[in-house]
Amino acid sequence: MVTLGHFLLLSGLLMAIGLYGVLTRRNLIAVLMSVEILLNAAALAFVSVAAYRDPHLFAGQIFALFIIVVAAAELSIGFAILLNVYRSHGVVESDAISEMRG
Amino acid sequence: MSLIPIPEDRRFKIKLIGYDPGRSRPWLERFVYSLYVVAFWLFVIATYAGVPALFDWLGWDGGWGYVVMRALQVVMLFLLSAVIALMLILALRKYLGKVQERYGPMHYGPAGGIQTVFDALKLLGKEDFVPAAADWLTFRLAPAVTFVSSFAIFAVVPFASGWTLADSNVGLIYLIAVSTLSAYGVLLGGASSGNKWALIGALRAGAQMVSYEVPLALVFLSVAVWSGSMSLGKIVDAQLGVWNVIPLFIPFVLYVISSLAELKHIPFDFPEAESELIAGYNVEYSGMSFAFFFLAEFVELFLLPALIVVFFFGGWHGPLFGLEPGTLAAGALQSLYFSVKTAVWVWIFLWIRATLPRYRDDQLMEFAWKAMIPLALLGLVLAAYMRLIWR
Amino acid sequence: MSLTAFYALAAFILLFALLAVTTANMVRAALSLAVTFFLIAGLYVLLGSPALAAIQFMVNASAIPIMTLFIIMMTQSRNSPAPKSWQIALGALAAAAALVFFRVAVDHGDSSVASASPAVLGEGLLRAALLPFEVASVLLLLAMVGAIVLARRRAG
Amino acid sequence: MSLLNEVWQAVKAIGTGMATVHKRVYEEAPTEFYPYVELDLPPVSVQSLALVENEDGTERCIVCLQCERACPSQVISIERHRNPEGKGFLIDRFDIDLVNCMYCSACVEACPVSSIVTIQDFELSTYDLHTLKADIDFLHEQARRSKKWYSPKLGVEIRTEDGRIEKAPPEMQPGGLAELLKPAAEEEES
Amino acid sequence: MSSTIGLEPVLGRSDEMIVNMGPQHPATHGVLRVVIGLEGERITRAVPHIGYLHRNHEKIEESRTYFQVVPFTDRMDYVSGTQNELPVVLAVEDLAGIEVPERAKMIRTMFFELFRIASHLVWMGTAMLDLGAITPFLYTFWDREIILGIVERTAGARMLPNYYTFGGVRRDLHPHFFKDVAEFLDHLEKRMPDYEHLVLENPIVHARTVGVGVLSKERAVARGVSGPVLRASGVAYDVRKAFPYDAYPEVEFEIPTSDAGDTYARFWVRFQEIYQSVKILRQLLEKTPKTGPFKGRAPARLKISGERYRAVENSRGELGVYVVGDGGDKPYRIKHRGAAFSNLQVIPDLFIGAKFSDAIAILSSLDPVFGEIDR
Amino acid sequence: MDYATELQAGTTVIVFFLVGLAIVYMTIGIARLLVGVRPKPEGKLDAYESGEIPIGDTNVRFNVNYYIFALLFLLFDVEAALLFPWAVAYDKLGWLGFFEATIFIVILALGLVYAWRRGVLKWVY
Amino acid sequence: MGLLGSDERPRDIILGTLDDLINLARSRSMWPLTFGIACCAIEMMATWDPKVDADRFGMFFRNTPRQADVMIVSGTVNKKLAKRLRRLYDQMAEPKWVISMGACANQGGPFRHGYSVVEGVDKIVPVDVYIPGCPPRPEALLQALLLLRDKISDRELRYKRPQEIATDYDVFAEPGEDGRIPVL
Ligand code: SF4
Ligand code: SF4
Ligand code: SF4
Repeated sequence: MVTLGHFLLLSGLLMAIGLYGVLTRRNLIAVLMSVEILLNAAALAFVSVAAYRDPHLFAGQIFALFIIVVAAAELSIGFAILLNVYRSHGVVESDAISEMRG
Repeated sequence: MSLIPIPEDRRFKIKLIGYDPGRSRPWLERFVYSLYVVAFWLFVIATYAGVPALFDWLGWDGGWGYVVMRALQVVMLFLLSAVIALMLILALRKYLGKVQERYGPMHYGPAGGIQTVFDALKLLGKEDFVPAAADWLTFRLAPAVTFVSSFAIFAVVPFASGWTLADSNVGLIYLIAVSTLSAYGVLLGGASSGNKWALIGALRAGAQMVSYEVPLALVFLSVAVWSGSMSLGKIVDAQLGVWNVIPLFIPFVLYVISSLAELKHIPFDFPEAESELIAGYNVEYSGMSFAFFFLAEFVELFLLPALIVVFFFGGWHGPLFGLEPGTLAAGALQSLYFSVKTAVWVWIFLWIRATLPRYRDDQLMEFAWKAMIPLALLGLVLAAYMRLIWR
Repeated sequence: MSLTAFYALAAFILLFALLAVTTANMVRAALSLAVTFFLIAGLYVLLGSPALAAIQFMVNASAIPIMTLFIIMMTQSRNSPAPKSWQIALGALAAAAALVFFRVAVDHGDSSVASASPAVLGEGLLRAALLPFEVASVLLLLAMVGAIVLARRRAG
Repeated sequence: MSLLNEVWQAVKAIGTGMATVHKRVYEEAPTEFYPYVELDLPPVSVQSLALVENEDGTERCIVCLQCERACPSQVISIERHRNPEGKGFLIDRFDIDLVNCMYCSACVEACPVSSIVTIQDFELSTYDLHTLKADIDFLHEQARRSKKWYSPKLGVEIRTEDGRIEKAPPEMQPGGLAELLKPAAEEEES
Repeated sequence: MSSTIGLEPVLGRSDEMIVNMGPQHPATHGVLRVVIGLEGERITRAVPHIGYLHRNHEKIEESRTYFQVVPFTDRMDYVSGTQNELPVVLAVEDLAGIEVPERAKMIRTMFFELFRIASHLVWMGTAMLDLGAITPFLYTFWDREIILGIVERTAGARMLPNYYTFGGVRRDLHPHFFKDVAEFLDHLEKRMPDYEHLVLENPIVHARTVGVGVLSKERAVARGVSGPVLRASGVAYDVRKAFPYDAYPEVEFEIPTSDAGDTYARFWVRFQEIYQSVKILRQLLEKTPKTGPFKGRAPARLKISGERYRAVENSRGELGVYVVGDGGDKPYRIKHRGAAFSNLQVIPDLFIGAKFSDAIAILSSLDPVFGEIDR
Repeated sequence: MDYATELQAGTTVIVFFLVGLAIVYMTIGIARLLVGVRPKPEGKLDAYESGEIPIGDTNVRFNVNYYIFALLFLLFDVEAALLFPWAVAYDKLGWLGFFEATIFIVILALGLVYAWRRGVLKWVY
Repeated sequence: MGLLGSDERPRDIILGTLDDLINLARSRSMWPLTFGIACCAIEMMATWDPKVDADRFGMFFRNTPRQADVMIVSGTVNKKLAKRLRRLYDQMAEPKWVISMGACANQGGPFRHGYSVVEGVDKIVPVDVYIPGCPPRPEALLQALLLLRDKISDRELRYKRPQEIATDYDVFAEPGEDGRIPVL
């Protein structure tokens, strides 16, 4: 039987992968993508906890829903900023940009 | 020089093979054409009634049995979609022939009945290679994504009461997701080909997709509000009395327009715009990879009209003549009603294709954002309002 | 069955998530991300929330990758440069730390799972979370306005 | 309201267009079933060239080289020698390169005895270009197998069932209208 | 690379994509190559390259006798058949002082107008094909087939009949010619409303063409444009009226013009020209004697000296020829003035700034024919 | 509907995707087996560009307009995603649901109006 | 090489039969490349018009060489076009065939005396069927297409191409430094 532990462990692993991505990726788009993974890991944790512990079932799902909304909003703003960065620097790589600032 | 022997009178004669219209036998032609229809119907019955019955009889219905059964059904559906594509390509060519005062395919097989089979076989024997400029993985992935995401619409389409593979409570959302995905395939295919025409086609596919997907979602919302469910089966059930097309007229019109756009069908066939972009996103594809783009297009040409019928024209509803719903006979009859209604809509789509020129894609974009989306929002609020009043 | 499904899904989720954060080719990374999200939708089904699964499929697995793809092409960054070794080390360390932290919280408890139909979700959403619901719309509006303002600003 | 009117006009126009197209379904297609049904081309149609022999099998051509000179594409090449008995010339070689011929019928125009004629046989497609380098046998063969041919001097000629060569009736001739109108005119006079 | 003529400044700009449109492209009506710079879908550069059908017409013709020149001219504007032969024939007739019987002039004019209809029908079909509608193409080609059938019955070939000759035409009309043409005109008049429904009245065609590719009057004159393209920009210049030839002085017709200068106007003008051609043909069917001479006396060997420019208004505009004779039976110099060639000059003007789809519509409204452009 | 049905639906979808992909690649594989590797003369693998040698590659920058439309699309998609649960629960919610959703829609419509007024709904390339 | 033979005979009975079947299908579904060059192109289009209607035999145009089976060289090929034509031919996916339509494509026709015209497209690409005429009437093109059909489906004819491959590349300019033929 699948237990809550399974889900939480998976969520933790995903979170670790996302964190790894955030730290290692040098392309800012990839960083945002990794953030997406992080957010999804969190959503997964919410949903699984709710599914196992919440009698009404929907609370965790609503959280996940809002995570999706926030993720979308975050991504659109993030990409817009990124586009501006790209316009002014011509690249979207973090170290290249900081060097330019340099 | 030549290895081919030159005939005595120096003329090479063509062989008069093929089905001679002068010796045409109408009954044979009708027979060949009805074979397609019968094959279609038999496949539907076998998929939705036959396979489950078989597994019932085998007693293999839990866990893995279920998966195997579904897999078998999916394979059947693939064959069904092959039949549909063969039938529709033929129908398109014959209908275009008719309206253009010519005949279309008519010599290979009675009245051209097996022309498309030859086409398919030919494509099987055609070289299929990846150009040097293309990104190998995405290039190979694109036809599969396009085809599978079109094909996956089958999962939720109810052919008769209870004849669905996944009568999910969230069918509508699934449909939106899948239709986005099919644009995804086109986008990938075009952008990964390393070809400029394909790239423009891909750009257009992307632009087009973002513009019709939103009205599509809003129309689905109207339907969901009106029917109180997102399950396609329930939506059809709810139309027992009156078809949705009457209360949901605005969403209906918008849906027809959006599905034309989703189909990449004239007047919205920008991504492949034959006369502008050579062949658009599939410029670099040949052989079977191209065939799957083609197949996807024609499977969608069946499925999107089918969805129009499901949402607005009462799905499989029709007089049952006292048959008990849920039985095999009733299911067969209902699927017949469903198919006939769908065929009417397919015909309308073909008719549009035969008549209209192509819009310009920025015109579609503006049309979508400035007319269709406000209208769809209005339609949604209206549907919600009417639902409250008439409940 | 359920366990097999979970393990299969989990394995592929981890695989594709790893690909998503390590592949140099950005288009492929975005694709892997889409697959990851699609498979997470599968997990949501296992967890009895089909509506969330479908929404995940619709938004995270289709719409967001499309946008990512657009951005990748818009910024001409088909490839992400390979991470430097200190970055890898840091990333691995952080990931390990996160895991350890998470491991503490893991609980082996077990209880049955039931399905929440979309209707239940909707009712819950509008009765219990009315304010967040409306706030979400305001958030979306703000995101829209903000992004438009940002994107329209001409450089230089 | 004007917007609605515009929409209505557009819908009406599209509807008319669709009706226009669909109406053709009920009309019969003008398709000729080419390989199954033989084409009946007008007798003056220039599809190929032929060298007509007289009914008795003698050569019509007097080897005057007019056609060779007239040909804009320069594809006719003739070699001749003086007739040892009698006057005139005899043909050594009479080749027409049907590959490069532009089917302008200038040669036919130039021929004083209507020996070189245009025929309606267009089925000369080949796997091998050499079949199209027409020598005199081939040109004769072309004439023998055709039922009717045209040359400006003699008009359309037809080969009857029993192998005789006759002038075709006026309704097949270019300018045949004059002859067709003549009896009527005479009747009016009388 | 030499192929980037005119594009050097933009190479290396990352938001511009250089695309070769043609020589093999369904919308270039032959073998035009336009090197296009695309920014998104807006065209920033358009450099037409021609010469993919250069067949050395003029020099080959200079090595042929005057009689032999005529069939070569056929191959220039191959869509409008006999129309190409007329300038040469007129010029040589002028120089050699050959008399042309009235009936021959009328026959020539009838063929001229028949081919104008045929050419405009081909244009209509292909233009609609470029806009994405398949069906009108088939309809117009069938109507054109009827014209070609009529032509073939008299002239012996469908497309390139080599029919006009010095002093008249090569052979007399087929007995059914008048009946055929009258029937065809009736048929066409029945068909024209259909075409209007499918082309001119279609709201999508409106959306695609109105206000697209506007060619101003001044620009049109400056670029030496002629024919329907010029008249759609509001200049009522037509060789048939300005320098009448053959039987045109004897028939009544109007010159349709439009002030809009956009793609739609060019479509519209061509439609009106079909109507005018029908009108001319109807008058000529009445006027032409049923029988009589079809050819004046012309010497078997033409020896000409002097020079002459003659032009006619063919389906695409002013088609002219400049013939110089040195007293021999071959022209010393022949220079063709192609209408489509001049019309092509406006491509950069109209393309730049337009959307890619518009470019297709604009190109089809210019109706180029490459036999005549590249010669 | 109960858990089992939804689980089955989910399984079906996954089976659909997997079997579909398998069929596609199997067919392509068979074709490949039949046709084999054919000679690739020079120029065959080049990108097709109307018979010319391509100038430059396809790695061009998209216009920012694509981003704005993709953004609008994404946000409206999310909006629809939020509204779907509402639509299904609508019968239970009554007038409350109607007004809530109307406010929600109006707020988003404001965004559309804003975009319209800013002129970003004009598709310029 | 795949299981099917391409230029040599298939190896055994089963594969031979399969080969025949696929070739039958190929011969029944020949999609020409949309490549109109000159006057003959108009007649080529007319072959698909209601009167002749080559679509009866399952042929319709594909715009891209990757999806086309037959290249109909419909008109004069001059030296500038020759490279492009060869390139298009190269870019077609196998199996592929060429029909040379009209005098110009066959051997330069009336223009063969000019300096610019390639005397016969078979100097550039291997041609399977030649059509005489200037222009050949649409039925002649249909006849040629059907001759090609017979050639593809007939085992005796199939494995004998009239000319194996073009040998005479004189019409091309010298290749540039990168081994490619320069564009202009
Ligand atoms: S038809 Fe013309 S090209 Fe042919 S042989 Fe006669 S004169 Fe020469
Ligand atoms: S012109 Fe006539 S008679 Fe003279 S050589 Fe030619 S075919 Fe013979
Ligand atoms: S063969 Fe004749 S019709 Fe064909 S392209 Fe050459 S000149 Fe034109």
